[in-house]
Amino acid sequence: MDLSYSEQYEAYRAEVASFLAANWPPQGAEQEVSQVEQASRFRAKAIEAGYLARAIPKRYGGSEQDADVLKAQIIREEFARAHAPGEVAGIGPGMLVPTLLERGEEWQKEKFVGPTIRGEIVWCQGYSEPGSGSDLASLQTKAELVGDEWVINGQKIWTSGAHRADYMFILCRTEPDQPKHAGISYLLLDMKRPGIEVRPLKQMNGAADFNEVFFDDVRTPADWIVGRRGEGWLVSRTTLKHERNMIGNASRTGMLLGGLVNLARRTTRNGKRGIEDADVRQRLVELEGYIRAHEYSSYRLLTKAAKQQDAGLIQMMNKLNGTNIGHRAAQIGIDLLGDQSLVAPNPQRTVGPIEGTAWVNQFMWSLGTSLAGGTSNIQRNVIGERGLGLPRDEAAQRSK
Amino acid sequence: MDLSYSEQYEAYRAEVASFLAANWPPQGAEQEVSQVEQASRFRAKAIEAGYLARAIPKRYGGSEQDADVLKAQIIREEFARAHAPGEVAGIGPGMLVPTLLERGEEWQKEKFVGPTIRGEIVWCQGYSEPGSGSDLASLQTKAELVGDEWVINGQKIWTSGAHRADYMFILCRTEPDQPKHAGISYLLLDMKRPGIEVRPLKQMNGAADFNEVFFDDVRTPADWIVGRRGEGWLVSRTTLKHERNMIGNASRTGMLLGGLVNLARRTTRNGKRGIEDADVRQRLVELEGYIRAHEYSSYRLLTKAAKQQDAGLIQMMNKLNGTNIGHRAAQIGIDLLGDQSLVAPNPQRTVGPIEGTAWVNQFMWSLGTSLAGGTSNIQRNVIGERGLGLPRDEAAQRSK
Amino acid sequence: MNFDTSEEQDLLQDTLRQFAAQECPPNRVRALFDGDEALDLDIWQKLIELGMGGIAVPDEYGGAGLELLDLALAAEVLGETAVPCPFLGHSLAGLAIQLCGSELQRKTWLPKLASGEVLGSVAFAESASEDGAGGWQPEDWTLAAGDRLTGTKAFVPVGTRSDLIVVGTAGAGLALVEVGAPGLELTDAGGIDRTRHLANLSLRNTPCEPLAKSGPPVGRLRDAALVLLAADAFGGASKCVSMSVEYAKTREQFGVTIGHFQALKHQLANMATEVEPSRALYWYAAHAYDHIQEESERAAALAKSHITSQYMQVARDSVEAHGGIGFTWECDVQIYFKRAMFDRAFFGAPAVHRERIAQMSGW
Amino acid sequence: MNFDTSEEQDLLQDTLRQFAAQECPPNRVRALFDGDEALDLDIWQKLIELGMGGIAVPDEYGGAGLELLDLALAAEVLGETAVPCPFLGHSLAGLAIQLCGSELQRKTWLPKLASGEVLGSVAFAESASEDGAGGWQPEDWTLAAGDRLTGTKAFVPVGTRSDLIVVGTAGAGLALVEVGAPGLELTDAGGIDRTRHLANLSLRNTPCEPLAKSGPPVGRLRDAALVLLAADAFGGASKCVSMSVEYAKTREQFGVTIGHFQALKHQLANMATEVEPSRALYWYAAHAYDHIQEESERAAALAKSHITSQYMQVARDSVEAHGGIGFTWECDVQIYFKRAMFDRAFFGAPAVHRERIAQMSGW
Repeated sequence: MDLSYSEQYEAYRAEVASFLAANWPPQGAEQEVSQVEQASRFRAKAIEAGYLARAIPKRYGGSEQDADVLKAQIIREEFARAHAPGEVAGIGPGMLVPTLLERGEEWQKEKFVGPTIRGEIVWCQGYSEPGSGSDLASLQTKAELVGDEWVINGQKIWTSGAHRADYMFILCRTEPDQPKHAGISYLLLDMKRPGIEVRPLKQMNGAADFNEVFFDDVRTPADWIVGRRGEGWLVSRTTLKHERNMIGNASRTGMLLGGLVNLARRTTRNGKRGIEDADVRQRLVELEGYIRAHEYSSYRLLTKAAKQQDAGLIQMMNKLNGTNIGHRAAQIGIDLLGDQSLVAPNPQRTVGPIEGTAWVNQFMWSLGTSLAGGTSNIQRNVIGERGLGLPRDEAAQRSK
Repeated sequence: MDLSYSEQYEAYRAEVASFLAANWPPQGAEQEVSQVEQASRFRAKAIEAGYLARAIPKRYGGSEQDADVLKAQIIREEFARAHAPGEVAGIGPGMLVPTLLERGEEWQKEKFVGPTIRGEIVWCQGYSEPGSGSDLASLQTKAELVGDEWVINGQKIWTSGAHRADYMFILCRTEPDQPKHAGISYLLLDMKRPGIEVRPLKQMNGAADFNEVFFDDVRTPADWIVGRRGEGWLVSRTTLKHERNMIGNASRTGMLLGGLVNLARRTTRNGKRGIEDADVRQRLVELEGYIRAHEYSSYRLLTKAAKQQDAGLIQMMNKLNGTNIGHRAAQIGIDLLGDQSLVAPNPQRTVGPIEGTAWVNQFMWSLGTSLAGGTSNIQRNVIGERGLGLPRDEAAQRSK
Repeated sequence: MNFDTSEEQDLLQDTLRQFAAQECPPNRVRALFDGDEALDLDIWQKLIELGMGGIAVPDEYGGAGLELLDLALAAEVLGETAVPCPFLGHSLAGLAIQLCGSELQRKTWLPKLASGEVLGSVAFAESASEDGAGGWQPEDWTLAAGDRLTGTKAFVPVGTRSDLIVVGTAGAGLALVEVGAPGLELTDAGGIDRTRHLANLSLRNTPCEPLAKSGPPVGRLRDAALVLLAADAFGGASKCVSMSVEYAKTREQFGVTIGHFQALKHQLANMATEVEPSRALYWYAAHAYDHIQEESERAAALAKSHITSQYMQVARDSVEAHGGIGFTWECDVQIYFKRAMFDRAFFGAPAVHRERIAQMSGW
Repeated sequence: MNFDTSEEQDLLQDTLRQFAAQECPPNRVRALFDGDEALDLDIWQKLIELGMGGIAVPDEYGGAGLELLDLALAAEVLGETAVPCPFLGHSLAGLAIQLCGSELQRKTWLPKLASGEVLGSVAFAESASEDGAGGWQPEDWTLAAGDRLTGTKAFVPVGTRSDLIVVGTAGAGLALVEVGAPGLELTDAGGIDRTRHLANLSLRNTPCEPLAKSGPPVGRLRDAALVLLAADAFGGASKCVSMSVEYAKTREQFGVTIGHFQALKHQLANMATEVEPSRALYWYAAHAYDHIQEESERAAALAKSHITSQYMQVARDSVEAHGGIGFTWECDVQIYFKRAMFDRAFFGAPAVHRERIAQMSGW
């Protein structure tokens, strides 16, 4: 067991650091261009140097490096330390690109991968529907092939960023006569096409991070399909795997503790500072136990990934664990806040440590994470069935 | 809303109190006989006066009074205050007698009810089997009618008091060709019959309150059956209803709090007495909220019973609530105990407030109550389905 | 011995439920929640007509002369239906004058409050404190008493639309101020629960009328407030359970209603088991206030801390039981979630009252 | 960066698991649990042959020269298999001499401990304290140091069969006493966990040999103890989960294995989710002890308080998951339940270490 990096990796770290020292932040004339442009130029250099888009072939705009999670981790650490722009965030690079690389046609990769990883085009995801949440495969949005175009009708929901997206990858029912999992296709769609209506979906905290999207005879070319007709369900599984990984991130849970300690230092409870109260102290340390266990487990995951071994149970639990920590932290937060919880929060999520009434927001957001990307009950099914080998759920099984 | 009793009832209370003043504790020559005999003579007088065995017709040895839960409550309160012997405890008077009165033959009532309510004969219950716990109706112990006797073969488990009992009421499969619920009969059995073997079942706390009972060609007369052949399941439902009521008793949960407070006064935590620790204080008051809600709900139940109205949800929750309180109290107890939990407890349950290492025992017993008389998961099914009207469980439904 | 509501009390609750169903059904609640008005006069006027202005005001002052229990039973239904209205502050203003006012003060104000001619509210907390204790307790008030008041108070329910405000003053006293008096300013602070807007109150040398009695009767007022909040929380928590159960009976996934799934069924059973016994807890607290005074302070604090904690948890569970839709503004659960946050923090968070109980117990 | 066990470490764990399966399977554990012997010499001798007497003893003293992590990995498997043996006390005695002994003391005792010629144990707590704090911490010891010791100690693991006992003395010191020395008396106190009998130690003017170093190295010894208890608890908690899962796969009710029932499935998933991440927590604590000393004290206390709490809860959940049978003496769950009670209370209950962590954090 060794939490440090080998000499070879430390040399690589030094290499990354000197690249960053030379290229970020921008110097001289580079400072004159817009921030977006600065980031874009920097990313181009970083790709050329092999630090970004490492899994992407050069012919699609990537740097085509050998898979090495430790190098990837070093890059993330050093880029974060230098506050340099890293991989473009979002479900385009995170979910669509891996799917296209695995299942897409050559022309699709050429057209979409490069602009997506450079952040020039932005994607949204058309999966959930009002009647199809946990039971995603029951989705009803139809696409019919009319001439050389798919004609899409129906409705999607929980579409994050639909109002800003250039394109959508969408699951549609194209084979209505097939069993439900076999009747779905994975299509690509230009969001500027006529017939698309995006309505923001206001959340309980007042923000609107999600949308409903309505489709009224929306057309997309016949060959904007990934995989074959009726293979959409399988194609989408590639993608979902990536989403689960994205959500179960340990770094945010770590920040929760620091925020709570600050809150407990500032607030009072029964005449003492909250942090001096035995109940608060016990609960904070109890929370820390969960947070550290989660954090150190991410080292295990990283190591398993580096060895290309399956991490098993701990991987499947990642999301539920993060959700549970969020709930626990929110409870402590609201208990510390007292009167401030009578005040409506600023609905925007903060990036750094959570402070003041932002805890009221966090108290609600902690519920959002248990719902996005598979509810906690769905996670428990997965852990129980795939992880512990318990018998499959009969209702869910019957419907497959 | 009125927690006091009307004048009429207060007059009744005075009547009970003066009866007690005259008859308990025994005076003069009465003091010479054994304690058992003292209690027996006192109970005879109390029955004659209409204070005990009130629901039992006079011809079977009862006092045949009109149902009046408030009078019953007053009698319980006054008898407890005077430390006088009340109704004979146990499943004989509590479960078998009501069942016989509702479903038994005349000769059965005449033979069994009187001696049972006077404590002259003691009963045990033959329901659960190793393979049939939650799914009781799948029981396999057979009884075959051979000539004028039932011949019983099989095994029962969780038979409380089997080693002390004179008789057993037992569910046996008598109609193997019928669907499972329709193949069961409710038989009575003399425990002195040959072929019965009683083996104590040691519990995790070292005590043995339960037994396994093995039957090897055990015979009981053909007419020692309550209800008809194949009706045993229905007959047993009458009885189970009474068992659930017995277990969900609020008085024991109230004693838990007092015991914990005493424990917290005597133990220390992080340099202070436990009771001064903010964490302990918060948890004790939180527990008190649950205990008082449970206790006051028993007033609701009493009132509903007095009005002969269905108490609905709160009745169904009674047991789960008591179980949850026991768990919560046990957690606080073990947290207060510290080192003492390294010491093996005295396995006997105490009657009064729990003290010292008896908490170690209580920590285990609190699990026993969640298992006896229907596990918590079974209770949740009942609350969800019968209480909240959610759809029935498919597996359990299919098997009926 | 009769621990149950009377026929009259059942009728009171049924009447209020019918009123809510007809005059303020969920779509109306949502519209008011989304609007900017602190008060819907039409709804309040109708509630006044139903007698909600003076349930506990003695008959001689134009009220129904009922008990705190009856007021709490009304609070339960308002909690259950989430009808936006100034019931809480108005009721507390009436109780304040009844408990602490001179005969003249009672005669002057109680009939007007009962008839709805005057809308009352209360102003106790002096600023947004972070611990949930600050200023809810009579002993914490610092605003100097006298014929004129200068200072600020926070969290005045429906303050911007009130006519008469009972202000807590130093030494566990109370004083009346009339809206429109010189130096008095009320600003809508919004607040998390948009069915019960909160206002900030600023007083600059504002003339006031101190109530005759201070000290213990003011403690009674606090206890009454705690009982009403507990009752509201019980109503809201019950509603969260029933909304979640109804959703489970209608929402389908995998070809069946989701109530078929045992995991959810048990979560709902746990929610119900958490909430239902608390009905007796708030009943008892109200009954103790009315008839068992030696237990009243403790029972009120216990009911408030216990039930508002449960309400908050059950509201969270309801969001989860509703899946994604439970997290939206459109779903009624969010309204109850925020009412739970109000009931929990208003007049002191659970930890504060639990510590008070520990002290009352001599621990 | 490699946060995983090595092949050698996997082999160590596999070897121990095989040993347990062959030499001390569950029926043997049950027999020993029910018996009166504090030590089964046969099992211990075989464990010694596997090198369990000196995993962390440096090579030059006849041990394997491995780290606390390796010792903890062994503790995990012993916790998982519940093999009754004196591993804990013996390992701590070795660590004590290694950390605090002079070169002569090390040379004298470590080879004998590694070879099993001498069975070691430790005696720290001075009496059954009710709070779970008393006497586990070096700063709490009051037994006067010197060449002779007089006083009592409680909770000495497998004390009645030990040859050499490391006694905690006032001023965070340690002293060796040899069994058979004048005035020394050991009595079996039984204890809740019959796989690890506890003894009371009484000393009357008993000659002893103080170890050379006191203070901080003794704190290290405490940290090592906390890590070993955490590792044992992780092994036991994992076993509780797997026993419950196995039971759910075989026990039938209503015509199907009970693992089909979603409520139970989710309870089992929750238990697993509670336990599995803690593997990394105890690994980290052991690794910090070996390599990141500035984090060692905190990480040890966190792992011990967190994992032993979880173990206790998961053991309770396992009883419930097994239904009635889980409550019997015959069911293996009870053995783990009591090992959980031991791990939880021995060397201080979770609340004690949580408060220590709060203090270390400067809160």
